[in-house]
Amino acid sequence: METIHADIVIVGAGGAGLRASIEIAQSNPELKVALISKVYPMRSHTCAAEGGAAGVKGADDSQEMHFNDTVSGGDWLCDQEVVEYFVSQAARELVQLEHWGCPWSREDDGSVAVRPFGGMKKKRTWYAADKSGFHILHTLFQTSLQFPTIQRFDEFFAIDLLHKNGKCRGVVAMEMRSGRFFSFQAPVVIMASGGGGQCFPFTTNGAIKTGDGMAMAYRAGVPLKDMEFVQYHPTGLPGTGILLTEGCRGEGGILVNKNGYRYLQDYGMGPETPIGEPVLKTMELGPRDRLSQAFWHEQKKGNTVETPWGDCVLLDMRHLGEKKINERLPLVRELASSYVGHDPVTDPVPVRPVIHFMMGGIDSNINGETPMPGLYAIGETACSGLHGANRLGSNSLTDLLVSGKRSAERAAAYAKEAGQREDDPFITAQAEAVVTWVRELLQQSGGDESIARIRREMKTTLEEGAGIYRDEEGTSASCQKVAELRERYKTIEVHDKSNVFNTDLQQALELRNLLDVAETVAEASLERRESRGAHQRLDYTERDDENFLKHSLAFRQADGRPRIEWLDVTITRSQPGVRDYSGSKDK
Amino acid sequence: MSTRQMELEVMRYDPEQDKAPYFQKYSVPCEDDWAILDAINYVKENIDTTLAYRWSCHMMVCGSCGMMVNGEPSLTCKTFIRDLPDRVRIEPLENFPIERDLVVVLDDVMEKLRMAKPFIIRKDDPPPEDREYTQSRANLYKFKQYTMCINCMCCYAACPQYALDKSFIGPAVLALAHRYNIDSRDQGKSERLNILADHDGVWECSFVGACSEVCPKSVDPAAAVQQMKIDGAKEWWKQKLGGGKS
Amino acid sequence: MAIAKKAFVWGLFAAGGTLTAFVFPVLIALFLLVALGKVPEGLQFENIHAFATSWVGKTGLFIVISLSLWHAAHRLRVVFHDFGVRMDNLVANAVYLVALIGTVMTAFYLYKI
Amino acid sequence: MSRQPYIRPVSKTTWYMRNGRYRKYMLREVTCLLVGVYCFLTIWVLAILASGSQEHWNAFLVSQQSPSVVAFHAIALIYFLVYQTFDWFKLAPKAMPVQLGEKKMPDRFIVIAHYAAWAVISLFVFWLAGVI
Ligand SMILES: Cc1cc2nc3c(=O)[nH]c(=O)nc-3n(C[C@H](O)[C@H](O)[C@H](O)COP(=O)(O)OP(=O)(O)OC[C@H]3O[C@@H](n4cnc5c(N)ncnc54)[C@H](O)[C@@H]3O)c2cc1C
Ligand code: SF4
Ligand code: F3S
Ligand code: FES
Repeated sequence: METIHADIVIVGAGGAGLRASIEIAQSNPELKVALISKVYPMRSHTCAAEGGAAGVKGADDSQEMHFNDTVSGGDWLCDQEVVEYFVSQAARELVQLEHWGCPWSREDDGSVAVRPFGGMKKKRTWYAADKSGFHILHTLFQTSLQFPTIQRFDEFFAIDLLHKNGKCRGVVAMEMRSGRFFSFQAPVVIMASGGGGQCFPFTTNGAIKTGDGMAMAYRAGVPLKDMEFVQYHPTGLPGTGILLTEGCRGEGGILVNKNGYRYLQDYGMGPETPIGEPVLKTMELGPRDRLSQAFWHEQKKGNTVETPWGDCVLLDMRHLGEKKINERLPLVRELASSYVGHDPVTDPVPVRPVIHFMMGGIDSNINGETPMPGLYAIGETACSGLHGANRLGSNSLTDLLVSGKRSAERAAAYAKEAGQREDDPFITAQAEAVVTWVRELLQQSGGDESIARIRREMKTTLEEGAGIYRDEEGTSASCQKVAELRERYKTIEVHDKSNVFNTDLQQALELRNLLDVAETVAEASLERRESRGAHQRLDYTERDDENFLKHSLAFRQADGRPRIEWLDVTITRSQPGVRDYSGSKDK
Repeated sequence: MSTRQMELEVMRYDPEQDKAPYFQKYSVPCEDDWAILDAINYVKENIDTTLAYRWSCHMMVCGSCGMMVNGEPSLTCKTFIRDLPDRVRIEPLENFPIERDLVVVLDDVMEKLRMAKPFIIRKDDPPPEDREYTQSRANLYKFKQYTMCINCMCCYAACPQYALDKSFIGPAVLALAHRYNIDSRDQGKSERLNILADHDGVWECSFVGACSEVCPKSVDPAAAVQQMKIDGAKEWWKQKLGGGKS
Repeated sequence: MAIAKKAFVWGLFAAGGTLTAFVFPVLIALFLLVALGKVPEGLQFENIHAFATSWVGKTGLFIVISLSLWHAAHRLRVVFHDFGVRMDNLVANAVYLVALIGTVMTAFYLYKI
Repeated sequence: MSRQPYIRPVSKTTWYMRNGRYRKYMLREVTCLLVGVYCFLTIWVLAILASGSQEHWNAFLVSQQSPSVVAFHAIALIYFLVYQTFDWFKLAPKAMPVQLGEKKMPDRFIVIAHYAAWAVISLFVFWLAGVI
């Protein structure tokens, strides 16, 4: 095993990890950054984001309003000081991205254009057609190429954190192309490894989103926060789970059931708005949790359309016309035409809710600090309390930038104080132990468990027990099932014994992480006995501020199921209220 | 939905076992609406877990899944089995060393990417404070097409000049450099041309045009490279006549 | 690093290529007519001689021939490369020399007409 | 350690046999030989004119009249049109796109403009030569 010393190790080169690395390289060129990513940076899943990034832009908008939308959208589970800081930095970060060359779409006067988005009262979503995340990621990656102090380790798979006396000290990783192991030793690790949607069967998340960072932190003793809050996006393509951005509805697309009826008006999001004139924060521009839940009810009522891929509703964009669709939603057109054979210009497109985003993640704060000194967490892998119980579309991309920059500043200061360290035999031994475990996993044979089967069963049980609607019985069954799968995992066999680009081994390691994440999702869902935001219980249908205006924290236990603790939500100016998407009071 | 039995001939190579690549056959029951990537995933999940290849997004945007499909560089999540015959040959992208199975070594292009300085370069004034640059849609649409590159490297697999001479910078990287050259916010054009209109730069391209034909994102790198040659020729005169700084 | 000399050569190549695309078909057609024995009026000795004597004619002919030669020379250099001949310097010198000779011959004859 | 990337050989002399796209490219490239031939033919014409002798000129014209020469020119003409002229026009919009405000001028217009200019030039030369 080789050892690499750095001042700061960043795990993950998606939007969050790249933003952080640029910040460090720019402000602290004397610090050596090791940027580890299991895929080339531009393959990170930030590239899949379509709709855009939120930041106050118009003169009629204000940070106050952005704050209110975010907090009520999050069903008051947001930590409000985090939201305050976030809205104050959002626009600045998006401008910074513009200065770095991001090809944002433009207004007639040459300023950056903004579009409406679900749950947002004003137009404040900056976009680059329907490839916003793609352009953000590529802009950041290309910008990062000018900084020699960022040393990249592409296609290195991080396996476990290294820590001593409760402090983070680095990470063990495997170089995919050679199968060699490296211990990266540094006083600071910034975890920016993205979400874990792959623990569900039907998701917009790419194959790489396996919750690795969350699981690594969890195994190192750091709690995972609010894991029960998993966002369904209301408009995924059936079959593949490919996302059709909320921008479709922002531009005026409507959702109808099999009778051609705009059913959202029956679920507290009416009255119906005229076709082609979307009104902010109502009907199709309601928040994602509400829209996905409405689908569930329509399905129960038998109002959904049957397709070869299961029940769907229809997203109708025909009235937007070909010109507008080509200009603002070209990717959507391409995806819908190629994957389900429906061209939005001429046909309504079948869609259904799809797992999209994890509000929960590594317990972190406004600075990206976790309970473990030296470990920072940012982006989707973290839970800073920004998104609460339901993330508003387009807040996440901005969060990558805001939290990336802020944590980089803090982490740099921490790293400078900690200084460079010598080889530490304790840390090296810890790393060796991880490597030994992986080698044994690779060698072990004769087991009859297959990685694919366990993965499949995990996905199924999680959807059953922690889907759009949950109840005590289903969810506890899931908890048991995941625990059982964790046992069975111990006897899996990795058939590929090669050292070179062993994706079989990688999948085995990812499955271990997924199981950890799945377990916290199921357990936290079980323990939260109320309905709030994306977490809806059939047996506890109301929000319960008295008992559950709290974050859940899942701690790993040496053996057995995780322990759930509760942490108060920080409230500064907005007391819990009613989430109103009827559009009535805004007029 | 009906299924169709397809025969996949997949190139395999494990450097620890094999001296040279060989083909392995898999018979896969494919759903009508599958992309060829789904068929490969089926193999990995159900038939042979040792098959190595890259993929992630399954939505034509991460650029990981480029491979040769029946001899043509293709994005496998965008190549549908409905458009393919019953036998399909899958190989790693041409013109790159094979690391393992369908995984190729991309170091060369990644290094070239850095060389091309694909970021905004400012010479004079700093950017406006707290405000974006003003940029007309006309200017945006001029370079927009060249920002669409997902680095899938299909164009490199198609370009014979890159095949013949690895020092050629190649289509996607040149297109990206051109994208910055014609962005109204950028001032680094002559700096970039000094590197990219040098010997191994644009001039190695003989306008075969294969790069643009295979590009899954309609980036048209061939066009970018030709435009850059014109820019390079102009810049040469400018520098010779003492007009431009080098 | 600096912009390679190829920028200059390529400029001539591109200009020549455009010219050939536009005028060579008609040029070949004229040769074809002659070969068919249908010599047009303008190719009778007095007419063509007069044309080649005029300044306009001289300049036109010179530009077309010299640029086309450069175009051909440069492309031939690439063709050699594409057929696997890898002595680029030698090839380049040879083909450009031929183009230069042709250009000088053109100038010489035009001057003499 | 155990890496050993495999490099597939590429023939430096026959690579273009791999697909039709490359072969077409090679057919285009060799049009340069035709250009060379016609340049030197024209220089020969100039040499004859430079001699100032009408007999030489007429002898030259007669010498050109043979079926094999006809065949050569005819084939050359078609080959040149297909692989140089048409190809060049097709590719022109790539090298010189025209931006009209927010829109790129459709390639087809640029191509059509090329054909139009080509027609004018050809007619002009024919008129000069007294063909029409
Ligand atoms: C289809 C889709 C559309 C979306 N649209 C929007 C939108 O319009 N607006 C919005 O605000 N948000 C949107 N989101 C959400 C948003 O895009 C993501 O939350 C965000 O991009 C996550 O960025 P990240 O940097 O945290 O992680 P990622 O971009 O996922 O990057 C993770 C990085 O970590 C690395 N990594 C992971 N595990 C390991 C490991 N074990 N070892 C080494 N490296 C590792 C990966 O290689 C990668 O580089 C969308 C999400 C999806 C899926
Ligand atoms: S230019 Fe096209 S083919 Fe080449 S890497 Fe980019 S997207 Fe792929
Ligand atoms: S294929 Fe290659 S030669 Fe040029 S036009 Fe494209 S880069
Ligand atoms: S899997 Fe991402 S482009 Fe094909």
